[in-house]
Amino acid sequence: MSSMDLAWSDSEQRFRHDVREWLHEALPRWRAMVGDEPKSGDTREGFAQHLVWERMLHDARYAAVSWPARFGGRDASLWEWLIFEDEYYAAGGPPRITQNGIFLLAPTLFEFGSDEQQAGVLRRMAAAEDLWCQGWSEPGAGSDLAAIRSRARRVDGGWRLDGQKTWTTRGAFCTHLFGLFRSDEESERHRGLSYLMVPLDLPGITVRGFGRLDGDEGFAEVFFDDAFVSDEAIPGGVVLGTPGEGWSVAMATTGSERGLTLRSPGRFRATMVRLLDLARSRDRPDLADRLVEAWISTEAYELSTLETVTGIVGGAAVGAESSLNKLWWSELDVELHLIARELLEGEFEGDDAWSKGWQFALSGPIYAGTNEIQRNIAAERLLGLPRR
Amino acid sequence: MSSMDLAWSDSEQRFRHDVREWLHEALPRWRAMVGDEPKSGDTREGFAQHLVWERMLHDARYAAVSWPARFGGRDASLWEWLIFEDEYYAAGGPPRITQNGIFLLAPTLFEFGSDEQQAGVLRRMAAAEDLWCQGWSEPGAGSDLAAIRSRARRVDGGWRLDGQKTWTTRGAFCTHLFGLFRSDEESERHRGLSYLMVPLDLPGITVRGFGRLDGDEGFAEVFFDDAFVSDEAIPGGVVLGTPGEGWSVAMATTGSERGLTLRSPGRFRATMVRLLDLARSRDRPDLADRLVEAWISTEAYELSTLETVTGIVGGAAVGAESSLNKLWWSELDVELHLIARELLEGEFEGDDAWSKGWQFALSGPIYAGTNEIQRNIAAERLLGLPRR
Amino acid sequence: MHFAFDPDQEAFASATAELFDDLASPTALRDAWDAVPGALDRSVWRSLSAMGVLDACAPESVGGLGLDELSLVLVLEEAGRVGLPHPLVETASVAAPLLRSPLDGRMITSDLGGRSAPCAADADLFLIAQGDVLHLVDRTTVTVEEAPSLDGGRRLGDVGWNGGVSTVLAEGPEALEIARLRGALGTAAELLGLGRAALDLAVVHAVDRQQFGVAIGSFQAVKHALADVAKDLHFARPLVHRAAHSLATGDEDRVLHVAAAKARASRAAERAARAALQCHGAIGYTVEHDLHLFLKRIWTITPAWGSPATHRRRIARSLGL
Amino acid sequence: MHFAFDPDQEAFASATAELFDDLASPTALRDAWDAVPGALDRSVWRSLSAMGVLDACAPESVGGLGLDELSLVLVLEEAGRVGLPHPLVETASVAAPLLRSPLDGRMITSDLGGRSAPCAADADLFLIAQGDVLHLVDRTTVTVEEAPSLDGGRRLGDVGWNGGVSTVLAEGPEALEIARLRGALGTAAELLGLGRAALDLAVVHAVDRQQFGVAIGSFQAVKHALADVAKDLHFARPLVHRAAHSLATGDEDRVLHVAAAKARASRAAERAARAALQCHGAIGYTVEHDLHLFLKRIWTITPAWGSPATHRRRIARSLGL
Repeated sequence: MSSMDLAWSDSEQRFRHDVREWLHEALPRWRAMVGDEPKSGDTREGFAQHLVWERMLHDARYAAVSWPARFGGRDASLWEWLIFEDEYYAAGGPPRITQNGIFLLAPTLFEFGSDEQQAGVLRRMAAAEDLWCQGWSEPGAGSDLAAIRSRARRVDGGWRLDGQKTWTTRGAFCTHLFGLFRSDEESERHRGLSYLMVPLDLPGITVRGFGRLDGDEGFAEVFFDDAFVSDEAIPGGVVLGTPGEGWSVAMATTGSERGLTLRSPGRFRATMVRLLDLARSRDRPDLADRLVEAWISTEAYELSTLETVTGIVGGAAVGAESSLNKLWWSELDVELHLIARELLEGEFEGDDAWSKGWQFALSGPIYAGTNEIQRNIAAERLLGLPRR
Repeated sequence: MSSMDLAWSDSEQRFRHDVREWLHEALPRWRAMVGDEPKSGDTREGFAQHLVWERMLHDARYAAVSWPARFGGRDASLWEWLIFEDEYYAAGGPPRITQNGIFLLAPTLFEFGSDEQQAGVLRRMAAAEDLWCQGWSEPGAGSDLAAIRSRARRVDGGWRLDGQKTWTTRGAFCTHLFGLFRSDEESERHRGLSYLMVPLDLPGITVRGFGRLDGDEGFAEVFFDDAFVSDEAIPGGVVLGTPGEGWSVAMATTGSERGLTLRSPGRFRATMVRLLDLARSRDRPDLADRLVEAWISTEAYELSTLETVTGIVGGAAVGAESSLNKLWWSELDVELHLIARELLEGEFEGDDAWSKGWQFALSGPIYAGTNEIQRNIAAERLLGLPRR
Repeated sequence: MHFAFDPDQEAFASATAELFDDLASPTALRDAWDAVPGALDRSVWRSLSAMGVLDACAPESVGGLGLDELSLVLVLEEAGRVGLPHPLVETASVAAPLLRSPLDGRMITSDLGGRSAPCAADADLFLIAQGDVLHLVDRTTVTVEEAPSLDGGRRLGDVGWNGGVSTVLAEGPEALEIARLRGALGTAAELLGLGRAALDLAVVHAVDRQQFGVAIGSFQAVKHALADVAKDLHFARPLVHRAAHSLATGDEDRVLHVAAAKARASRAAERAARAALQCHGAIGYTVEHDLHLFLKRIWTITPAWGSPATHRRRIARSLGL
Repeated sequence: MHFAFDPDQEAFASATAELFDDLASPTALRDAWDAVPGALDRSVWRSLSAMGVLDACAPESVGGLGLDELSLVLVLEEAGRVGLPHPLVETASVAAPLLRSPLDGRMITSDLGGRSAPCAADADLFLIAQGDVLHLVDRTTVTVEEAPSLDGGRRLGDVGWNGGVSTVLAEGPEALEIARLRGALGTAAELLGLGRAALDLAVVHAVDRQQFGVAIGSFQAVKHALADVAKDLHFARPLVHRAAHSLATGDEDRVLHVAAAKARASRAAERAARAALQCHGAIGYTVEHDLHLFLKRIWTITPAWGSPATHRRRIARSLGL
């Protein structure tokens, strides 16, 4: 019932201050530990370097600030989470190699996991002891996720897995996979799928890393060849939610991936700031309007997030607008890097941050549901246009 | 077998000179005759004023330069036709109210009409004695033209017409209509249609003009209520081509409407020149890039037309690339006027040329097959993407 | 941190929306197009006055409600949504906060936002800038000459004032600047509503209109175009709301925030207009369909109270570009 | 007026295309990525030499064919289409017309079009500008330092020359300008071919790839995106062909025409790259798919021989903007 207030509270400002101070101290310390220019977290060497960082985050209880303290978090509010992200990206914190676990599996665990599952998985996840990758896409199931064919057959004391997952981010370096498997052989499409959590070191599981667009080994294919996963492989059981109901369980994660949590405004704000610095160092009045529009879009994303969080704090649910979010940040990220390319002209080459960033930005309109799928969702669910 | 040559021949240059001289003399004469600021040709008063101009064009044998002399033309080559159009728009010649007859019906008559039909229709068309409008669209048949329901029933000595046409350009001021009617009651979609030429002053035909986007009465609904059209209403018969084969006859016209003939580069070149004049009078460096890109697009359209005409002169047929043409000129025209709006800011109001032009430009992506339909055609016929 | 309107602000806007449902239909808007200059129907205007909308932001000392931009911005969105043919921005956003005497339901217009003043033939009072001084003057002391108007629901007039009797409402460059910012904010809010109106019409059409045996809204080309419009409007709104907050609280970045709001609301509304027309096809390309009423308003108020380019330039300067 | 190539010009390009079918497959291009610097495979280069492509534009007095830009432009499109990993623009477009002695199949590179020179580790000769003078020098007199390269099929090197023995190929600002225009034209032609290659891959993928039980190419979103790419390429081509004609005939507007060609071919190719990647989805977002070979070439040669912005500025100046 309060009126509009766009200021941060004293305690939020203290939190921001603490985060900033810590990052200011910890980032150089990490860089000094792993060598001054850490490699990309999507290479084997870089992954190990980033693991050091993840453990530093965990030690300082910054690995997952919004989680309960018993799982390694700080019971931080959503506002504080936003503040953390802002500061993290503003300080130039590296991409989180634990991201898929923390931002995709964890929210689902909080909603569907038993106490035992939560206790067994989350703490180790926050500590970067278990490293989780996502096993959704398959060679024949990309945009059409419901076409999943990997199978999980119920056997005595566990499941037997067959099939293939692909485009699994950092799969070659992770220890565990969460994914969707067809547990009812007769089923089709969205029915008869189960959401499983699987250690990757089991007999019958082969992981092959392969290069993303920028050549880093950030993708993997995961082959299941009659692999047996015991019920006890995960404390509380390997199935998350009800067997056969995996689709609805997974959709909670989709909401997270497409919506608020994966893409806090901080990342784009930080890119925007770097871009403005770059622009001020060049004489390019021809790009002024595009820079201004991109700046407005960055502001809009930030403000829209504040609006959404206000709603969530007040008890509202996030609906299909998350599709608009996905469209917005992915298009914004491409545009920011396109402008950078125009500014850099011939200097845009090789392994620099803008070049890597450009190639990564291009994945935005593809992953987490292509933008074509998102436009369908927005048109059908928000506007009520007919499916067919 | 000749090599590339982008120069005009002496005789073409002479032709250009003659056209320019005549326009230079005739346009002020016309304006003086009808009052210094002729009204839009899509109003009743303006139509009458433009009729005066059409008759001046005809008297000077410029109404349809590429037609045979016996129908009022000059047997001009396609190159000369292009030159005429360039000069016409560069001189600020008014929109042609005879356009739908000359550019849509006439090409079809040349291809499918009997000698008697050609002789009976073309000469009077060139002289602007008969004024032709197009009767294709119906309330339920827009993008989906094959959904036509207007019927033509064969009776003794002629046809009985029923149904309704709409969005008929300048229908309220024309004397004749050419259009598609379902002549086989049992037929569906593209089959069983006939291409008819119909005088509009027959009992049972009612024409109601209505306002286009800019308010001018440029559209009409045409109602057929058991109207009898005699076989003799048009010399050589009212059916163009074979009865029941109207779809393929009409598609020839569609090709013309969507392709080369309706939109010669001259119109866009003239708008571009006006736009550059406007831009030079303002200090708007923010629009320089858009102006440059629009200029390149104008050049590209002109050059592509030269390429196409070279092909036609050498015996090649124009295929589905005409869909790309339609997309190009319609998008270019919108962009040219969008830039003008940005340049004019608050001065963009009322009945001035840019305001009228803007509203007219917005019809480009809609008429002659919406741009959505054109993209389908290009994707399916040029690229071979599957229909379904 | 709390980025939402309070229940009173929302209720105020809902009440206005209900009023508009009754009195500001497209038919009423068409009547405004057809009205003889000086004879614009005022039933909705009188109801707005009775509800306290017109002088909501006027000081309580002159009978206003003493509210701020946050209370008005949602109301202006609703006004945009129906294409209200009255100078609500000029009266309620710009003039009301400066009033020195009761408004009493009078209609105020101004050419402060452009070369001409909307509804000049009908307004009772005129807000006129001379140098750094803002005067409120009676129509007996001004001359009004009809100016060309693309939008018949917002007919423009060129206002001349010979410097006769006036009430000085404000003085100094800052006061003038704030008045202009309020005009830009109000226009941005109207543009949001207008964009939404165009989108809503397009959605209805896409669901109803059958071609090739299906609703055209089932085609991806239509779906994706309208999804993009929804996206643009969705992300323009918080910018406008934030700008209202910045003006209400005197935020030091208010110029920047209003500039972002106006530039982006204009862009979103312009895109909505384009996409809505394209989805309607020839059916929308006629004055017999309601769509054009909204398109022409979008096209004519986009340059008002600072064109998008003007606002972009302000942002560029402030970003050091 | 005759805006078409003559049969000899077309036959020359077809013969090159056939050669590329045999020797310049994506596999060969991948080999170039993997090659040790200095060990780039030259089989296709030798065949181009044998066919007379490399010195087609060299004077007959030094064993060339004495042809002009019109004879080469279609060949360069074909080179773009296969992402040829050799400095064909530098050798055949820029250096050949200036040669003072037979080329004999040697590979010439240059940093005249950017900060670094493509294939610098492999080139035999280097075209170097010093002031207004264009020198051709042997690799024994230069230093080559590897430079960062996004495109492994066009690895860059920074070239240093201490001013030792050289052949002067041209002198004066106009000669240098023409050399640069030839580089820009050649790059524009390659971009057309590269854009077409990206489009062709996307079409094949859209026809083959099934999702939701149908080929994804049956979805309007895919159809329309690729139709727009086809449109952009279709209208970029005549600009490039006209620029070739203007250079060949010494047209007074050649600077303007080359600028339009390079700016627009870049834009069309960039758009093709974006759309092709999006249509491929994750399948194209990996170095295991051939698509990236073409995307990275497009991204790296777009700024070469004058960025699009540079060429746009030239046009703006010439239009009086």
